[in-house]
Amino acid sequence: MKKIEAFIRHEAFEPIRAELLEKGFPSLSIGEVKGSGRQKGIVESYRGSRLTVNVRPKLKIECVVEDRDKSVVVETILKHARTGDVGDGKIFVIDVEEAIRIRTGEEGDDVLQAHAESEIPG
Amino acid sequence: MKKIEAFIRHEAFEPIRAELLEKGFPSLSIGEVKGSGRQKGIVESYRGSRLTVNVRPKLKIECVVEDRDKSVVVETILKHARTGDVGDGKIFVIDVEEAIRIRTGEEGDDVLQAHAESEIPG
Amino acid sequence: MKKIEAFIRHEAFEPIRAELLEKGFPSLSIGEVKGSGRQKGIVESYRGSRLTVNVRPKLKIECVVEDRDKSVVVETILKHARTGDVGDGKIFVIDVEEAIRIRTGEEGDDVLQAHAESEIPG
Amino acid sequence: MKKRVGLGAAMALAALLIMPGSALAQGQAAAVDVIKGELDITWVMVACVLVLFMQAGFLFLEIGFSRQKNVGAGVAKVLVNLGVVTLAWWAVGFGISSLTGNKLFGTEGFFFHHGQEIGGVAVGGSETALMLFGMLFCAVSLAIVWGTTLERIKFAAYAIYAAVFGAIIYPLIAHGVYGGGLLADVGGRPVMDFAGSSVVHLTGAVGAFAALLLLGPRLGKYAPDGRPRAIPGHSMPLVGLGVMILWVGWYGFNAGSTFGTSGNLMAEVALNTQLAAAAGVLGASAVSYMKTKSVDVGMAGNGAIAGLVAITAPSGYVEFWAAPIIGLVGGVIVVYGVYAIDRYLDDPVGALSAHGLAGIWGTLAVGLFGSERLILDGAAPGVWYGIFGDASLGATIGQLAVQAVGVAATFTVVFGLSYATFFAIKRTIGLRVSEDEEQAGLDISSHGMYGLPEAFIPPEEYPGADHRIPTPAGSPARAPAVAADRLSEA
Amino acid sequence: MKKRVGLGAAMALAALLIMPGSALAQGQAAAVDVIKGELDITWVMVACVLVLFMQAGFLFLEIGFSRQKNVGAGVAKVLVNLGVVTLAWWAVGFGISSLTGNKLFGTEGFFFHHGQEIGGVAVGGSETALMLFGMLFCAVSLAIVWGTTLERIKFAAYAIYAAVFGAIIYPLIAHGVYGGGLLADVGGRPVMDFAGSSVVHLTGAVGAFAALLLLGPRLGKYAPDGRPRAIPGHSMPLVGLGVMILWVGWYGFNAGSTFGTSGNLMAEVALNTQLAAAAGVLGASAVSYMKTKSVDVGMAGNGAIAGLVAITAPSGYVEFWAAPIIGLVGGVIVVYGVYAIDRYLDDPVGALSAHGLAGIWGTLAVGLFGSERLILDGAAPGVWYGIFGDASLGATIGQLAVQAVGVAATFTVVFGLSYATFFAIKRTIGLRVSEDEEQAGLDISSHGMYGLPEAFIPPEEYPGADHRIPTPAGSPARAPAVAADRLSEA
Amino acid sequence: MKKRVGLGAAMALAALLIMPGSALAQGQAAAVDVIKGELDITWVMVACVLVLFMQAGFLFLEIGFSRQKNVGAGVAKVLVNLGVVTLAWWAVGFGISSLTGNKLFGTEGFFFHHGQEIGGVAVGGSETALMLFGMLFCAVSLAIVWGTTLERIKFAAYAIYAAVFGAIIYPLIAHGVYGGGLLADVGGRPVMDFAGSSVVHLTGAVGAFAALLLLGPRLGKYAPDGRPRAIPGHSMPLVGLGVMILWVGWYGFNAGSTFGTSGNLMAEVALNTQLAAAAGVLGASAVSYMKTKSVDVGMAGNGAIAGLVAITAPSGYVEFWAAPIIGLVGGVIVVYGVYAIDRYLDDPVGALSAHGLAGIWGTLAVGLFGSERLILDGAAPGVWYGIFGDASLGATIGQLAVQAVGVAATFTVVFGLSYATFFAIKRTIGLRVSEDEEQAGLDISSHGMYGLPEAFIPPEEYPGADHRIPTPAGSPARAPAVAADRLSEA
Ligand SMILES: Nc1ncnc2c1ncn2[C@@H]1O[C@H](COP(=O)(O)OP(=O)(O)O)[C@@H](O)[C@H]1O
Ligand SMILES: Nc1ncnc2c1ncn2[C@@H]1O[C@H](COP(=O)(O)OP(=O)(O)O)[C@@H](O)[C@H]1O
Ligand SMILES: Nc1ncnc2c1ncn2[C@@H]1O[C@H](COP(=O)(O)OP(=O)(O)O)[C@@H](O)[C@H]1O
Repeated sequence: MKKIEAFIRHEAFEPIRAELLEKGFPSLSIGEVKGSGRQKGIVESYRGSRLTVNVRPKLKIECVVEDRDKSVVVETILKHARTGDVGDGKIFVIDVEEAIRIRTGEEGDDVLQAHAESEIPG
Repeated sequence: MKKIEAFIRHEAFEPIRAELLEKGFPSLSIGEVKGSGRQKGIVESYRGSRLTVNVRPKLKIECVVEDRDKSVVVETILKHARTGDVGDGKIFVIDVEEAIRIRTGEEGDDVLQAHAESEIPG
Repeated sequence: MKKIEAFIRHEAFEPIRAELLEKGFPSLSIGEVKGSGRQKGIVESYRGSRLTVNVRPKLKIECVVEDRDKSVVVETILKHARTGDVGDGKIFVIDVEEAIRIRTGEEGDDVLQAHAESEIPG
Repeated sequence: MKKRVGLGAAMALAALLIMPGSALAQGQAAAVDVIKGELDITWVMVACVLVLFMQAGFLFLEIGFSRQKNVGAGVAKVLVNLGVVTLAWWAVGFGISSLTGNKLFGTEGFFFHHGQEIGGVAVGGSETALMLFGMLFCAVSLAIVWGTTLERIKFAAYAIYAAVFGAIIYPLIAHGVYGGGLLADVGGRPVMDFAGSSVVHLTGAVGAFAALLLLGPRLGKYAPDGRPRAIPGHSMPLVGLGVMILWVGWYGFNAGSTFGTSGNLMAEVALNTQLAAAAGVLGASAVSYMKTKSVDVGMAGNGAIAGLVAITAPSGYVEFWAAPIIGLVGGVIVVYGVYAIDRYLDDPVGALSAHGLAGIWGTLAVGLFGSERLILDGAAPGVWYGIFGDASLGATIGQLAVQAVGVAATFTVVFGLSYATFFAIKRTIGLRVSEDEEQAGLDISSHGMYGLPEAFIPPEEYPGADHRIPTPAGSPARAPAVAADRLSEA
Repeated sequence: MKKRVGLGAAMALAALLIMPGSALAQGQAAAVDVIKGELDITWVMVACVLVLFMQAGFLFLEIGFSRQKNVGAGVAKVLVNLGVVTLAWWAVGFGISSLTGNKLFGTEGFFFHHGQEIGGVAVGGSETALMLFGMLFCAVSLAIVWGTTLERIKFAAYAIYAAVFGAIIYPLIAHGVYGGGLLADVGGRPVMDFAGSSVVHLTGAVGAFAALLLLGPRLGKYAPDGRPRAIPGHSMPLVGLGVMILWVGWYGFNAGSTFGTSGNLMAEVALNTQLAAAAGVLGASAVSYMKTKSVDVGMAGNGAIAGLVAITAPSGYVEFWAAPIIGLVGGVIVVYGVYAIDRYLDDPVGALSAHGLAGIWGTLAVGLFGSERLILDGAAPGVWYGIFGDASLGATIGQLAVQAVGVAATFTVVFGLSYATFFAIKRTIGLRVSEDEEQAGLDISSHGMYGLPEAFIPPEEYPGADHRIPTPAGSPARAPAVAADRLSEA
Repeated sequence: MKKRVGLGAAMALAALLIMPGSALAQGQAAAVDVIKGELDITWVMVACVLVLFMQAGFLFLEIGFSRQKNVGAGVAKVLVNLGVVTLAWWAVGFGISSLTGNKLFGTEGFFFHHGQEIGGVAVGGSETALMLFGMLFCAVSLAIVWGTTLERIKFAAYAIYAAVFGAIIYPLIAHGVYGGGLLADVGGRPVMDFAGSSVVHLTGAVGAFAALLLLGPRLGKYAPDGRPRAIPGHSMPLVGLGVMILWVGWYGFNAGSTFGTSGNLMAEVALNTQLAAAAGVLGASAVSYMKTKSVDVGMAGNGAIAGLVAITAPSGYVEFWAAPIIGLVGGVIVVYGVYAIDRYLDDPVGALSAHGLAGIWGTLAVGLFGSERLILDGAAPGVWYGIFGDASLGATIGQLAVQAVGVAATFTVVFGLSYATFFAIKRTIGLRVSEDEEQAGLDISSHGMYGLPEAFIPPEEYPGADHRIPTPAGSPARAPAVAADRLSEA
């Protein structure tokens, strides 16, 4: 199993989520992070003084999938997150040794994304 | 060493933390994330219009332990985080190559959770 | 490639960021986490009742670098994050299998930190 | 400049005194009488505005002491309650409270309208002002009720109780004390409650008490071992806003209860109010500091309110020196009260202490400090004057007892009627939201949307919200879309 | 009505002077007259304070309905607008509005100063009070305009339109109705608008409408398929603050429009205002509950405002029983209005409904419910009295038509002038910020800093901010730097 | 009591009707005099309410300019200070300020009570009103002091200085100018300060300056190289609330300083106030725009306050045309002042500029623009009239010099006494919290709990808080516990 970690712009998330869902990957997590990279900081002013903010808000997506699904997820992210401008972010792939679904205690590849039809609530 | 990453409901955290502490695993980190999985989105209304929120707040636990302690932590999480309903979350296990305690610069398994009695402040 | 994850005090971040930038590692991400370790909880009072907070705000740094750069980053973090008191935090190193720059779609070590001179915006 | 203006006018008028007079003078007298009436009503109208503003004070006290997930509900509540109580008072409540009818309730003034005869007087502008003033007092009393019920009561319960309260419960008490009812003559002595420590504040607190008994504490308020846990309200600044608005509004509440400007008594009432509020803050802050080595912000605010509640009954009856004492004791009572009550009852804003205990104390304080110069006809001065002055000690103790009777009667009637009302609500539509709704918060569960949406809805889901890189003001140029990234990096 | 009350009282007193009697009595009469004048102006001054306070009400309505990234801009806007409109009215606007000149505009009173002759009267204290009252009404009307333009309009556009509005647009309408202009005599009957449902509120809403047509919706407001999306404002508590301040301020707005205390009419106006606001809340809450099974917090607030706007024109002309009806209908209208308008136009605070539709309804309501006892000379009572009373049905319908004419004329003039002004702004400096600036929020893009900085700037970058472990009050000792960690762990 | 007051007055007047001839007229004249007195006091009472409300204005200015970790402390501070100053003024301060005694301090009126003889007059309602008005002015002056000390001063330091300030420092200055003290006659001319640009505002700012010198800047305010860094306050909306409340309150502050309604002068004062505030906003906004290409929100607010402070001294002495000039200059001064001072002194709210510099400017402006028609007896009009009018240029320059003397004397006395007081505090209990406490924030370190707890305490630790899936209003059913998940997914 692989964990795909991507640091993206916020506005890219909705299309990524929607397309992954459609392709059968409903499960993922996101978190707010701030990143520093090749984007320069932002200078703000307040009552005549200045304040430089060196990090920018980014979104981190975490999605664990079976080895063979990795490239689908990576490509979906690339498709929507790319604007061609500095600050688009990065994708990293990390190996995952085990995965457990808490609700059932089941382990293994099956718990990652696939659902028995009956399981999907209305 | 293994890193255990669990995505759980917020209300499960307090009992997990308490039991891990009791079992000798005081060290862990948590972060706010939002997840999408098999839970459907929430539809809200505002002045006659609708707003659909597709992700739900979850808590991410990160806890690095020695290889042999992995199953204790996983089981503790399973025990408290399971309600049997959709949305309980997942646990992932990832290999960690190195661990360093910043305070001392020490490396290795020892820094993870165990404490010399003298070190534990009153 | 290695991912360095460090849990540190907030006030250590600015010097770490500045020194890493200077050493040619501008790219990293940070996130707000709360940690529990050997620091005890904080007891607050409100209208005569008490409230114990068992976790403390920490900052999580994530920085992916080429294998050979790992120790530079680790040492920079150690240098600034160490106060010698309980609560300084931990550094973990995890293996990363792939890295992709979203803006260009390029893969591999090159995308991590290094920049062609021309790429760095004014 | 300053003083001279007033003196100049006075001198001009004094000069007129040496001129001779006539029948014209009689027409004049009528004109003067009319103006005096208008002046009195002008002051009452100013007071109405201030008392209305107190609704905002109660609103922010409640919102400040609520968690973020319940802050919008407070807004809807205060608006709907004010709506219901306004109409209930107009249609029914004022009539029941009015200075007509029997010892138990008034019988004229329903569906209040111009020209209507009430107690033999046709309704005109000045009667309207007094009716409005009464309405807004009733609304204040109602607002107090909700303090104990935060974060878990059903929305419909508000509206129903508000109707009963505005039409029946409060009017009965007001009639009893102010409308020539039973409490205006307890064995020959009147219960003295200048602006309503008991009539308004205790009444509200007793309604709150009845509600709380049937409602129970918030989830998580008591640990498994029964110890109370702190559930901090989300914003002390908003609590502070509420307290300051209430303090300002109280000038209308107390000093407006002179119903006019005669003798400039309103200034004396206002100074008493200010002194007691000040002492209330200091009393509560000192006790809170002694107990925890820090000044609890909410307690300082509760101290102000307790001082204000305590002085409400005595404000028109006591000398200035008594006001700081009354306020100080109120401030001390409120802290101990909150601590003690918190062990058993979950009262998030401290209404039982600040309005209930301080209201009782204030009503009794009239019996301790009431000044011969100021008290009602038929009443005896305070016990203080019985001991240190030349009033009959027995008479003063008698008056204190009458004050206690006022408290007891108010408690009994309000508790009985309120408990019955809330019980009926509980048995029919239910009083409390479900556990899930409470956990999720009343905003989303009863009102469909968070009161502070950006605290709960993730930015990437918020329509039109994204974290595009800001182009701060003063940047050289504005470019479309993502290219702005580059600009702001310059 | 307005001016006449004061004049009437003055005349009554003057009449006394011709009665036989001594010189003293005559001097007395003059003194009484002076005091009556001062009393009237005292009430007007109280009203001025309340109407000024409404600026804070509009401010928080706007801020509450904005997203966090745009909250500071509202503060700058309200301050600058109030600044511009104050000076514009002083220099030009008051003159145009004044009771002088021709049917279209006034011609005296520019650069208002003491001793200046306006309509043959030298300006003194009382004229100054009335001029100030008018200024603050103009400022209210202007504040309404911005409700539709939130979160995307350019800062400079405010200031320019404010100058035109304060100097010309509002004064023309005020002159038309209150200044003896065209609408004071429509085929022999006056348009009756006691405190400005049409003159103030509709005028503001029409300006808002013109702005919106040229401005377009916020980014993301409409889904690709055209359906409106919810963009929740960031704080219902602040919306509640705005509503409560407006409610309180409206006592000055309506009851102050008596221009004095004669007959204590201000109390009747105030009670009408209170009843309508209450009914407005209930109407809006009920409709919103019926449609969504929950009480939308913002809608309850809009209901209060719609009730208040609706009663503004009739507040001095109708009996108490009519006020709840007028308010209730206002509250119902506002909800349906917001829902309907939202499909096509992006009006974040609901100004088009709450001030526009309810303003029209209120102006017409005078023609439905105007009471013989209270209406202006030359006007006919409401259609209600034509049907159920003994007024001529034809005459009452005629009056209703005159009210409609007032609405239509106001709409036409204000729309024309406002559209032209905004069009000119759009063609020259532009009306709307760039997409990037809108995405980033007006606070950072137009004002250089977030209005809520800690919601946007990460803690580690905030100067002097760090998350050092707190040493709570009451801890045994305070130690330097990191050692505090150990302490607080004790 | 209650009803009886109105009835009693009516009866008294009715009695006059049956009195014959001239005796009647004399009674009349007395009655008229009484009513005039009550009317004056009614206006003063309205002003008292407004000036009290200014406390809320200062509170929100401070809270808005603080970081989230210090917002609760502001609430406790304003309440405790108001408490202390109220009692200090009642017991001691009023006596020292009073129009009795010698050139340096008053000697009557301590422990103010009814019937007490002060300057030969027995204290009644009207004296009480004026004493209360003075108290609230003193409280305003004190509130200004804390602006520079935010986020680092010890709680106990407030209370101690408040007592000294309310009992001695402010009363001395008030006596000097208003109480017949040294500044009421400087070489034959009075210092003219209508409502206190110098007496109230400069006094507060000088106290703030003394505190700041001993306190030092906040941690992190100055970069290692000495450059000032921005430490943005947490909420511009709350700053806006503070500014608007202050603006409204200032109508009481300035126009109430007429001490009555004679000649309706209060309306002229109010219009001056409004014009200057407006111009202050525009001046500050324009300068801030010119310097940074954006309108700084806080600066627009400071501009309003600077305009108000500047007009405070001249408000009763100048013609309308001068008010916008005075306000505009005030607004310009405040921006340059904040920029310049920020380089050396850490004044988070800009009190030194807005109250200090603008207060000096306002006091001098009386010497520039004071109008013959309005100034005090013995004073000379402004230099403007010396140059363009027919006043003696020398005399007008003399008056300007007297105004400057007033400023210098106020500065010297207040600075000396304040510095001594703060120095004593620093040497005994200490003036500043520890570094750790400052880092952690005053809320948690001095008050035991955050003022905005949910911004600091993680949700999973908050009792009773969890993120259970909300069941939005309008959902078909409510089910217990986790099963709700399934429902809301439907
Ligand atoms: N090596 C890295 N480790 C961790 N996070 C990174 C790394 N490189 C980039 N990021 C994240 O991606 C974001 C965008 O990176 P940036 O270098 O600005 O863009 P680009 O790759 O398009 O040049 C950063 O703000 C940071 O959050
Ligand atoms: N493959 C995954 N990768 C990342 N996060 C996941 C993944 N699967 C689940 N999660 C996290 O766990 C949460 C619960 O998952 P969900 O699928 O709804 O529950 P269940 O496993 O009980 O069916 C999600 O909201 C998400 O945060
Ligand atoms: N094994 C671990 N797994 C995850 N997070 C950890 C672990 N150990 C420490 N941390 C993080 O580091 C922070 C500091 O750790 P702590 O044990 O208090 O300090 P120290 O290592 O100096 O004794 C914790 O609050 C937590 O966020």
